[in-house]
Amino acid sequence: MERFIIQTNQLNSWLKKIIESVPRVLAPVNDGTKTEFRQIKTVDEVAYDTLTTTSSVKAAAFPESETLFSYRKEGKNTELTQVSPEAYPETVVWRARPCDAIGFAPLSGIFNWDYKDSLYNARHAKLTVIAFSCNTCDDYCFCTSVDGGPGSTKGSDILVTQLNKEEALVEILTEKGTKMKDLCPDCFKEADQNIDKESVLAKIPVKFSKEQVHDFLSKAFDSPVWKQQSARCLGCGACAYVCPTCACFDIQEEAHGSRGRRLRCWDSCGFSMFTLQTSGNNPRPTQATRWRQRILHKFSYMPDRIGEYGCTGCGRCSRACPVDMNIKEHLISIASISHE
Amino acid sequence: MNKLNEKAAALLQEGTVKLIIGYEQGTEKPRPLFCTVPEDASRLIFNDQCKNNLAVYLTKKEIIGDEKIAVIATYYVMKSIVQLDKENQINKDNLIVLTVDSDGEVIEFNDYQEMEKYADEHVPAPDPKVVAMLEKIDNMSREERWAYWKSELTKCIRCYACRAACPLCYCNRCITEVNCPQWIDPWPTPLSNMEWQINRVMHMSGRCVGCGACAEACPLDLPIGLLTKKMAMDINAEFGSSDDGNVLSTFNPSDKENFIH
Amino acid sequence: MNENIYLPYIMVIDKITVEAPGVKTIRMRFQNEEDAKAFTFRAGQFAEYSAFGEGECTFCIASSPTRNGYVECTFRHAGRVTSGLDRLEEGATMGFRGPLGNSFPIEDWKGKDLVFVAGGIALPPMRCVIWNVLDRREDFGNVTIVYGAKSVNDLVYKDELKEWNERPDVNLVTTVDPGGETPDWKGEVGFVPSVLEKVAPKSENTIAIVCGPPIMIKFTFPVLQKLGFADDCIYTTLENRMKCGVGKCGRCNVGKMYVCKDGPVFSKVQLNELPPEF
Amino acid sequence: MEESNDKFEPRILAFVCNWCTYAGADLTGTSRIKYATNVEIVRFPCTGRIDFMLLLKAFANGVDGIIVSGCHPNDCHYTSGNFHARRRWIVFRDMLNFLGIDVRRIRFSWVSAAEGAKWAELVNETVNQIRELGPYTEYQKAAKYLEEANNHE
Repeated sequence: MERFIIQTNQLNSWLKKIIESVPRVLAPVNDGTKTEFRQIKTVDEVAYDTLTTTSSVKAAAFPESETLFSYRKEGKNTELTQVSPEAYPETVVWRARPCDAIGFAPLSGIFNWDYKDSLYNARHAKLTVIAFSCNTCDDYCFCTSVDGGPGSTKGSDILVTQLNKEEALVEILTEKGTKMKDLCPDCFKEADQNIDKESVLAKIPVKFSKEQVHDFLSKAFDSPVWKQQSARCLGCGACAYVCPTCACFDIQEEAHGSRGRRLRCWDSCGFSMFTLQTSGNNPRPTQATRWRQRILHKFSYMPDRIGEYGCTGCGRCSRACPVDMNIKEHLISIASISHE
Repeated sequence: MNKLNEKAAALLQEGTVKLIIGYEQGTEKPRPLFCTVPEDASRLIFNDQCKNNLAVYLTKKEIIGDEKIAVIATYYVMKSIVQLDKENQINKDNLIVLTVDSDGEVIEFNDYQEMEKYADEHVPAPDPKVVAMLEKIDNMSREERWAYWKSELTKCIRCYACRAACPLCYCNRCITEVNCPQWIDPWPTPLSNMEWQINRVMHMSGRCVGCGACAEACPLDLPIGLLTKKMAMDINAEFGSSDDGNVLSTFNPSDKENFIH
Repeated sequence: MNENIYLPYIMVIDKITVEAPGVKTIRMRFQNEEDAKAFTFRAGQFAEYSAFGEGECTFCIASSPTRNGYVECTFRHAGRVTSGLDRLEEGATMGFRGPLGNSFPIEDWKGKDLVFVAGGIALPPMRCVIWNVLDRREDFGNVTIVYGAKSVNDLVYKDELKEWNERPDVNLVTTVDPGGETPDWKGEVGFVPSVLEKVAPKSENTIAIVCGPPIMIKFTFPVLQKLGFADDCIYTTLENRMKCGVGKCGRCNVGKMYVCKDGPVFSKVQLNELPPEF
Repeated sequence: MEESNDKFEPRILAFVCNWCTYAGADLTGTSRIKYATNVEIVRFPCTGRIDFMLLLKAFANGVDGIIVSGCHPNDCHYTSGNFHARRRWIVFRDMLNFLGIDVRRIRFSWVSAAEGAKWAELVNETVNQIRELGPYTEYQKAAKYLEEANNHE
């Protein structure tokens, strides 16, 4: 890992170079009362005044909907065409948060634990993540309880930490990161190895350990906690759609006469129809069983099967929830049961 | 302990009800609370920040069960209960409706007429922001309106929080889940998002109580509450207030015809 | 490595057989002969079948791996995709993605007696194993098949049932639900679990393979237990809802087991370990 | 778009009821009345059966204008289907207008089985009006937007 210092007033020069040379640059952009990742064309569009975006950055590698292949029927024959990976744009995410970047590890786990998903992999390979450390946090944040942190470098190609008004520390973590740095070599100078970024980071207290949650879950399938916690859950998909690691999807067909395409689009385990079988049998018939699936999937099944937890502690699901299903609060209470 | 907490604790203590649905303080604003034991009652609050429409739970069998329950109702919860009752979705015998007046006194309604009367005497003032926005859109040219809505609805991620938060969206199988034929594409595009909202509004016509829970629920803060609000205003202007609920399930031979040539 | 795991093979429909009201068997072959040569599968594996323009649907492969050159699936038309498959005609093309999932441990069953218990439209996954076994008849002991459907008309593979019935080396018992019999019906009348109890196959050195709607499975297991079958001698296939079939889409899991990856075949021992999510 | 306006032939889809307008359109033909050929007719049992989604789907599939027509008030074969339909169109038109969808492209009418001439007039008028408005593409285009953004095509 290489460490550099950039003058704050040089950040925009660097970003400008990136916008000039990369076809798609995504960054947080203010939009009404919310902030979302959008493609930017100029440096002024970036919103630096917000903690996080409503949605996570996962759509950069796992979009809301994407074509799996298209088909064309001619007489009785059918011809299939695949999307060439060249169609996926080289993408830079500017000012992601560490809790965004770290989410690509579980996503990559899901898409590669057995069969390899070439579509996700092709998009991910073309993605460079430039994250900015957090110097503030809010009540929903709990990254430090799930092994992340306001200055965590995991999943980022570059991590920028604002040290003071004038200077920022730039940690180049991967080759992709080096390429981005090289777009503006004059902007950077070697950093003093003694620089300690920890002191400027937000202080986010550790509220529980994910292992505690994991241990409780191994024997919690029939626990009353699921019904208690999920009583107010409305069964919408907001939490899953804004989550940086939720990857459940639906496969759908778009048909126009003899041509069409098969595509996948986001889906959520919170929807009552998610597991409904044609026969009418539903293995997860109540919201309590669906909430249990959500938590178990993230904190038990995923670590057991792919060695990654499905939660980055970003708190987006809680902020997006219409009825304040605060996952931090729920996890703390689960971890405390495991203590008893 | 205030009167609401006392009343709720007593109802549970006496065994009058098995469950009380009310509000508690959440992370940043009030959220729904389900009290099953008297101890829970101390967490109950009631103020004008209580925005969730709790009537949404009254059609969920897995939540309310078969026994008597109570709900602590805002104006919009009461209006929703009236509408749900018109649609035969409520078991009146098993539901106690409570509210809290401006002095902190708890009111228990003996019947729905009393509740409706109370509600009609306590209509909240319309949100000036919504009124202003509606006027602004009405004054736009058609092209501007199209551009505005296309831009807003392009952001929709189709999480269906609007549907889930609405007490009157209680279909077992929503039109979006009907796939023979697939009326509305389940993935987000400006068009399918718009089709979804048009369907939502059309299915709500004459039924919507105007609580704004749909807009409140939207994680992206899309102005979808304007659609139902506008629809309700149009319906009022075209047909007057209708007593039997769904204006589209009935008609008047003298409905206007000026657009039919 | 760079293969698109969602891209199906193009198959040509050779033959369509109407099995029962609403139930059809499609026999298909690979349009590309190279694909046909490279293709192998094991009994119990499933696949994703698609009608282009409608989508994909999951069924077990109903033909036997011992019979090369074609693949068969049997389905009842119920939803959008199965209705789309239902509309296809002989000579038309459809999609096929497979084989997916695990299989029955047939090699471990050599020398043992086998009892197949199936209900309704669940005979197809079993038929794959049955033909696989019958095509290597000398490897196995007695073969008993208990198969039931709602009515005589609803029994699938009527010709094959006749063939099995006539074979001296197969003990076939067919049954229909009370009220589903016809005046000339010679089989049993009653639900599968009670008929199984009446047939009472011996459990010693015997494997039971059970396939059917959840309610039938629920009542069949206790009967098998009563007959003395140990849990490690009972197998079934689960049919949770799936979309991708390759462990990504997040639908089919039962606890931490993915039906599409770790199943669809599970032994009763494995089922005992799983939470009741199927 | 403007340059092609001269040659622009509007595509019109007509949703009509079986008992009045369809029979009326039949009469137009048997009366040998000539009228524009831009219209394709979809026949329904009743205007009450014409779901508003069908109109949206017509636009989404590239139709430039729509005719909806059925029995005159009080003449409905099913007594009140057209009254119900009328209410629905009132609400629907207001909503479309609010969303900025071009309601001028949907023409509502009553044409009875005896009004062969009115049908011809209705089609001709609609075709002329849509010809003036030009092709309706913005609605159809909205279907594609996001995919393009993802793939940078």
